[in-house]
Amino acid sequence: MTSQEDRHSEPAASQGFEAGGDTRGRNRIEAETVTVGVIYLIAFLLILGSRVISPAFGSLNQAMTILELASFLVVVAFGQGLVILVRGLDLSVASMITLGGVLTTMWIGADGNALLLIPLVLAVCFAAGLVSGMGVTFLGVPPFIMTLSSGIIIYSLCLGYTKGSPKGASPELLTDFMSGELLGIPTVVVFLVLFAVGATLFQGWTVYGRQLHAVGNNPVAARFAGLRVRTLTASAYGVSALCAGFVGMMLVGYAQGATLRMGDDYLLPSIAAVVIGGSSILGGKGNFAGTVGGAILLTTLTTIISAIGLAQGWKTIIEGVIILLALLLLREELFTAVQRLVGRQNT
Amino acid sequence: MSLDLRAGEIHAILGENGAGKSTLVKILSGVVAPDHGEIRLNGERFAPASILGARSRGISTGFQEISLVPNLSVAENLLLPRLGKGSAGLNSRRRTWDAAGELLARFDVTDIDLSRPVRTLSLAEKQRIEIVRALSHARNVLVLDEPSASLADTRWLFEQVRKQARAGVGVLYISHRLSEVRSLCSRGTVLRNGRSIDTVDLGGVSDDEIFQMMVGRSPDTAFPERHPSSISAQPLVDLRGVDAGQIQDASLKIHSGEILGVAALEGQGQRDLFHAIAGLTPVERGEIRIVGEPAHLTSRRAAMKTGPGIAFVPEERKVEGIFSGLRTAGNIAISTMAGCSRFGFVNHAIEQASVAKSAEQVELQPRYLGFRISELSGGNQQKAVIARALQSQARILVLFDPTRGVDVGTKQAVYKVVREFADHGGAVLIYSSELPELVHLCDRCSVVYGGQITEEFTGAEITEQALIAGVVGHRGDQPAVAEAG
Amino acid sequence: MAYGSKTSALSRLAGNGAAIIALVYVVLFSIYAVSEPTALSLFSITNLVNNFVPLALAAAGQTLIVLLAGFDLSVAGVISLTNVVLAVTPLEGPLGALAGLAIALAIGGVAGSINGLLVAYLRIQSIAATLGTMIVLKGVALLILSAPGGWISDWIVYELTDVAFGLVPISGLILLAVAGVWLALKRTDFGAAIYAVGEDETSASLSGINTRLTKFKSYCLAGMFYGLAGYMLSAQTATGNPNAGEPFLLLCFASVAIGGTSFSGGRGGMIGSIIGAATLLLMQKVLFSTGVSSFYTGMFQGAVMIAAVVFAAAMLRVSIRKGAA
Amino acid sequence: QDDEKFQIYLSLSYSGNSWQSEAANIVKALAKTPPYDELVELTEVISGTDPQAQISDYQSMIAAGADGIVSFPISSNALNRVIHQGCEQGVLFFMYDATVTEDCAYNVSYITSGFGENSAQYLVNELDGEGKIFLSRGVPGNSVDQRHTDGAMHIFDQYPGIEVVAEYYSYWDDRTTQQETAKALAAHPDVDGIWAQAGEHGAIKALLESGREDLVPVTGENSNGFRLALADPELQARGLSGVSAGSPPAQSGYAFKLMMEMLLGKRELETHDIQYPLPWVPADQVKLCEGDTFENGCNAFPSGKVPDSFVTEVFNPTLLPELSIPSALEGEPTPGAEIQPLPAEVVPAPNEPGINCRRCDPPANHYELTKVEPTVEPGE
Ligand SMILES: Nc1ncnc2c1ncn2[C@@H]1O[C@H](COP(=O)(O)OP(=O)(O)OP(=O)(O)O)[C@@H](O)[C@H]1O
Ligand SMILES: Nc1ncnc2c1ncn2[C@@H]1O[C@H](COP(=O)(O)OP(=O)(O)OP(=O)(O)O)[C@@H](O)[C@H]1O
Ligand SMILES: [Mg+2]
Ligand SMILES: [Mg+2]
Repeated sequence: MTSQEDRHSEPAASQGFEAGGDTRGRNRIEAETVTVGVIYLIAFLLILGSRVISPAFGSLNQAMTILELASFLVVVAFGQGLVILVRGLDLSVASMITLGGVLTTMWIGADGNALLLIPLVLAVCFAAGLVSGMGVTFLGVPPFIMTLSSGIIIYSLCLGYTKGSPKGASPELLTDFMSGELLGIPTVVVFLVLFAVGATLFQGWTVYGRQLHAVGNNPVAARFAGLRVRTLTASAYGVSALCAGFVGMMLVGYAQGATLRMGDDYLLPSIAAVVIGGSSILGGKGNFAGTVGGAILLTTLTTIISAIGLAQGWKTIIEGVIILLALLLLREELFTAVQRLVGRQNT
Repeated sequence: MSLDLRAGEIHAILGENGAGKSTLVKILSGVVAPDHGEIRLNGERFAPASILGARSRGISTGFQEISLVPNLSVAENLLLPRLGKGSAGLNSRRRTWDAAGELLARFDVTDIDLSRPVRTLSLAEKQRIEIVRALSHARNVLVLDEPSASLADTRWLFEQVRKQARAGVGVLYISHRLSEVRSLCSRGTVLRNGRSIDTVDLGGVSDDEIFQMMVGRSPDTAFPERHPSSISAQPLVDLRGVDAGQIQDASLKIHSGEILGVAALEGQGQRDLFHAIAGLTPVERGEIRIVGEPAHLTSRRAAMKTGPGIAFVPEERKVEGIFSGLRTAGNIAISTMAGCSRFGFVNHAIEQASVAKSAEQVELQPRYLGFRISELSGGNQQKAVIARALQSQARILVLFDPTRGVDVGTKQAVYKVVREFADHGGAVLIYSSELPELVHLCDRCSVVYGGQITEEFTGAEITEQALIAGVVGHRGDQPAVAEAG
Repeated sequence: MAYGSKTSALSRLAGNGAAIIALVYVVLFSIYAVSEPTALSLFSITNLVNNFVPLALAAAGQTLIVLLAGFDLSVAGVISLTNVVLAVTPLEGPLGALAGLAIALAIGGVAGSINGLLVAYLRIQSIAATLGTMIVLKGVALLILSAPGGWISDWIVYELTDVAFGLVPISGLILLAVAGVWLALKRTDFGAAIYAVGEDETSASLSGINTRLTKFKSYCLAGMFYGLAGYMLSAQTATGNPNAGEPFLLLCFASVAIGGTSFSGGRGGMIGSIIGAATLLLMQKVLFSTGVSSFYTGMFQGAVMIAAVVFAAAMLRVSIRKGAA
Repeated sequence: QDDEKFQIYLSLSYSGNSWQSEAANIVKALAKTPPYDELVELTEVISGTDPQAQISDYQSMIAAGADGIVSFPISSNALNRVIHQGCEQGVLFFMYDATVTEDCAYNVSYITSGFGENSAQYLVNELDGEGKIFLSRGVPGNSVDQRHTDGAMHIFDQYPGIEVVAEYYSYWDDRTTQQETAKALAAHPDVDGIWAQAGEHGAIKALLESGREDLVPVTGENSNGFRLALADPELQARGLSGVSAGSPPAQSGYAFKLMMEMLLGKRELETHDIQYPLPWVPADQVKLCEGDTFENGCNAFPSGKVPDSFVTEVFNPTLLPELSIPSALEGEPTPGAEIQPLPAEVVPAPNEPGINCRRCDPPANHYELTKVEPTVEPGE
């Protein structure tokens, strides 16, 4: 033991190497935090900059509108992010949103027992997602095909069940949730903040979240380390469907009804939010705080762009270009380069 | 850091894990650009910007973390990035095979099928292909980073390296096996914390002195003592006529308090034997009893959960061992997370405390715990994988070549932990490609040859000569069998 | 050497994801032919081929990117843009058609090189970078044509959808040519590099492959495939539509996936994707001819897609076992 | 299969919203109404949103020996070739609502009836020619959206006092309209009026959601929710007014009946483009129906009877007296109803480039107002 002590208490020798800027452990954390910070910063600057377009922009009111609209995307993107974390991709979120919405209006409606039935609807969504997940893990169907197919199947079932137009209205509980206020702040915004914090902790700090990271990072090693690879992987799809189903409910509360295409607008953006937020599309790396930033950034962008008085073609081009610029700013290489530059100047 | 290498010289680079050996290799091969300083090759300035740049100047490298592409065939991997061209200017399979076959023949590799995707090779086979590729491009300098780490039989390697040296190529040879270095190299440069401490004539210094230079302290070379008396009569693990993968009719017992070694050349089925006990290869026939009860080791998890618990250190660190995106602490704790949490949330205080303990056992410096594991040197990654196995409260420890790439000093620490583990009533099964390790560490040692357990030695019977004879299929009680593997 | 025979069987099958999806195609086609007597007429077959060629070309291009473990969403934008550009610049005659082809390839090539720059050199994740370019391309298409309109030159429309020698659909010949290009490409160093980089970028780079250039070239080439897809689509629809490329987005990934190319990179090939595309559109026919109730069409589509993949995986397992025995 | 019967295919794009399913249900109900129940074998095919899929389905229908195809076309031009092939084999093509530019197909549509210009003029009148407005459009790159918007802009451009402060695409969907309008309201809380295409009810919901007290005039299409809102005295008091016009699902029934009359040899059509009259219900003319049919001029249903998203214009007492609410909601025939002959006269639709003809010029009186007179003098 004494010899080990010697090794560790030998500052003179090891400092030589460390002093050369070997502060990797700490710097990494910063790089990740900085990425997240920069996303929020870009969103914030966009809002401020948009004053040029309209004096009503940049107001608290506008920020609330953006957060309200972003709340849908944030929730779907959480599930999508978990699936991406385990090397998958969930193309069924659109249909799962529809499933949640359709079941909410058809089963609960304006005067059903919402408190009892909402968990039931969510359980159905979770089960549907779990089935996709098991198709991926036990049948070995590639996630892309599995979720695309299960999405088509769920949509088709909704179509058959509703005969094309979903009947029924929004439960009052959901309407209140989506349009109510809490201490002068829209309830959804309060929910959004709580959800963002809770889900970030869930993904990054729980045993489950850690295990998902590991499975996504190296499934073989995860199996060798004794993790329940397949159960964990399948569960991520279940959670994703659950989130999507809940977004279906939120949309019912927001728009006072369900339509079969209500989820379509969220598929690509949910993936985009996750990736812009710094997660790797190849799995194993992801931080939900970044995803929330990505979702808010995307929503801010579309909100501002829709207010520009230009031909749709130009608006679309501007949207794409700003996304690309944001991605360029968010590259990790850029931080490393900046860091190195700063480091050099200091020494 | 400075170093001079002469033509025709085999020059050793020595240093503890994380000293910067691999980094030096990467600089030489154009993968990493140096911050300061310059390299001169035959007197000319040499600043390679890529592997190809280095190759064009006759410098070629065999990397520590095998750099073959798993989905391509052996032949293609040998020739990348330019495959054999046919008449139409397109790649021709036959030309590729011919050219690659020539290479294999030139470097005396006869037992690896050119058409096999590298994915299906064993680690040792991959290592040999990696070496052949390096050999094939070496005109001026050959750099080999721990080429022998997973080779049970190093004769082939030594012969090839010497041949290169005789042809005037300067060889930089990195290994943690001092005996190897001594028999191969004339001079050696010792690195510590990224600096070259000294270049010495290996003939003129003792192991202790080298060690002193490497880590700045005296070595602790004694193997831990055996305690044959503490071995219980009841086996903890009892294999009865097990068929699994390449393994046929394997029977063996591991008692608590005992370290059972397995000696074998590459690819004799020892991997399946270990995997069967770890729950990774299904048992097709026969049974495995744990503490006398038949056990169904249908998955890794089942094996971990079974009565006394089975911990496992896998062979291929990069593929089966590490989670490159996770921090080192997370890597060590991943199998035992439930014990580090409160209400499903990871409790950092508990995690840090428990991880720190096993990290210390394998001499992994605490400062590395916060790093992403991909930023650690190969040896330090290996230490983390061993630490993970130690973390679990298992009483059965299955180690497949655990000290691969681990520096001399740390090896002793690992031996000590393993022995302590046995002394506390655990059972250890260990395979090693380094026979001396088995000789000094094990209470008993089995030999696996051709998918079967052919021999078993106990206590003083375990000698290098006996094991070498055994692993090549030459049984003590039988006339010699000519071929080896 | 038992292990050796196992692996050679494996490697033979690895290139044969295409063979398995082809088998699925044959099964589906038999069902179709039995339930629809006119299925084997030249008219039906020409229609069938003309229908799937644009998707097959798009999927072929996408395969290059998926082999690199990437996603290229710009496919939708390139097809739309090519389509509207061709629709507003009608160039008559065979020479005009050739010029149109050059325009299509140029649009794809430029878009692809931008993607390549962003992904290979600026190191942005492919799915995000190409999402950006897709949106930009869509915008440009909308600027050129704000609503469906314009027309494609008659020569393209009639000749390219016709039948050559009274026997073979011309679009099918074009597809064959593309398949030929692929087979040749696979046998170049660039082709081998695509597989290597997709499997393991670090190892590929340590093996001396210029990984960035490989990626860059792949994106350019993929873009040109999309341009060609847009060109053939224009021949089909005869007019321009700024949203023409949208339906291709998910479908072309689906084609690649059921064609046996792995989304984690390094495994698969274009031929599988082409047959995959053909299978997807054949499914439409089978569903029609077997009279599946319209509301539940999707259920069958989904189920068939899953079944095809599970079947392919099972076949692979069986043949590996056989090879090992 | 029964050779005696006409093989008719109903080809939809997707059946995912009220409008689409009502239109399909109407055709299904009519095909089950005597005497057509004995004459028609109707097969419904849903092609989704991909034109290639609809092309493939048309080809299959032609190959399967269709006599007629009544269809909502996914694309105004991509289907032309297959339609042409079908016509040559004697198949009748009747498109409803959306149109195709292939000459041999019949288009039955309200698109040429001036929704854009009339509703725009109505809004201008409500605003006295002054104010900031939103345009809530349909699908970008769609020719119908373009036609409506062109018509509207033709009017708005004549009034310098009218300023379009936000223009956004709502994909003819309630929820999208609501979200997009909410975004626009965040930028321009001082808006004075909204001109909307389908999905208009979402615009009203967004206005209500924004928490503002004073509402503004909104013009839009035919959802029941919108009509109920227009007629709501409380909302009217807060400043809501407007007109409900736009696309009626009943077009499908008219197209189907026209096609059947042709197949039965009872009718020759001179023109291939038939105009369906534009519904026109200003706020003060909304009238609730008591029963299941439109009786004595009623044009909306009490809430609870049908969903808010239900598109009211499913009946037409002159053209489609056979229909009732169950026909539109479930595709069931009205008990006791029989198919009534259509009036002999059809209204030919004017040329509309890109909508119902390929290389043609619009008529001289393009964008002429038909439903409303300007009450404010246009500026210069
Ligand atoms: N990714 C994989 N690829 C191949 N085989 C796997 C994979 N994951 C698990 N297996 C096999 O499936 C069986 C069960 O494995 P394991 O218990 O590790 O995962 P699991 O099915 O998720 O566990 P559980 O069902 O307890 O949650 C084992 O035989 C294991 O070898
Ligand atoms: N990718 C990387 N990023 C940052 N630092 C790294 C990276 N790889 C290695 N290092 C650090 O550089 C130092 C030297 O590592 P190197 O791999 O050269 O050690 P080594 O001497 O080869 O050790 P070993 O014997 O364990 O292979 C170590 O402190 C290591 O943590
Ligand atoms: Mg090293
Ligand atoms: Mg016409």
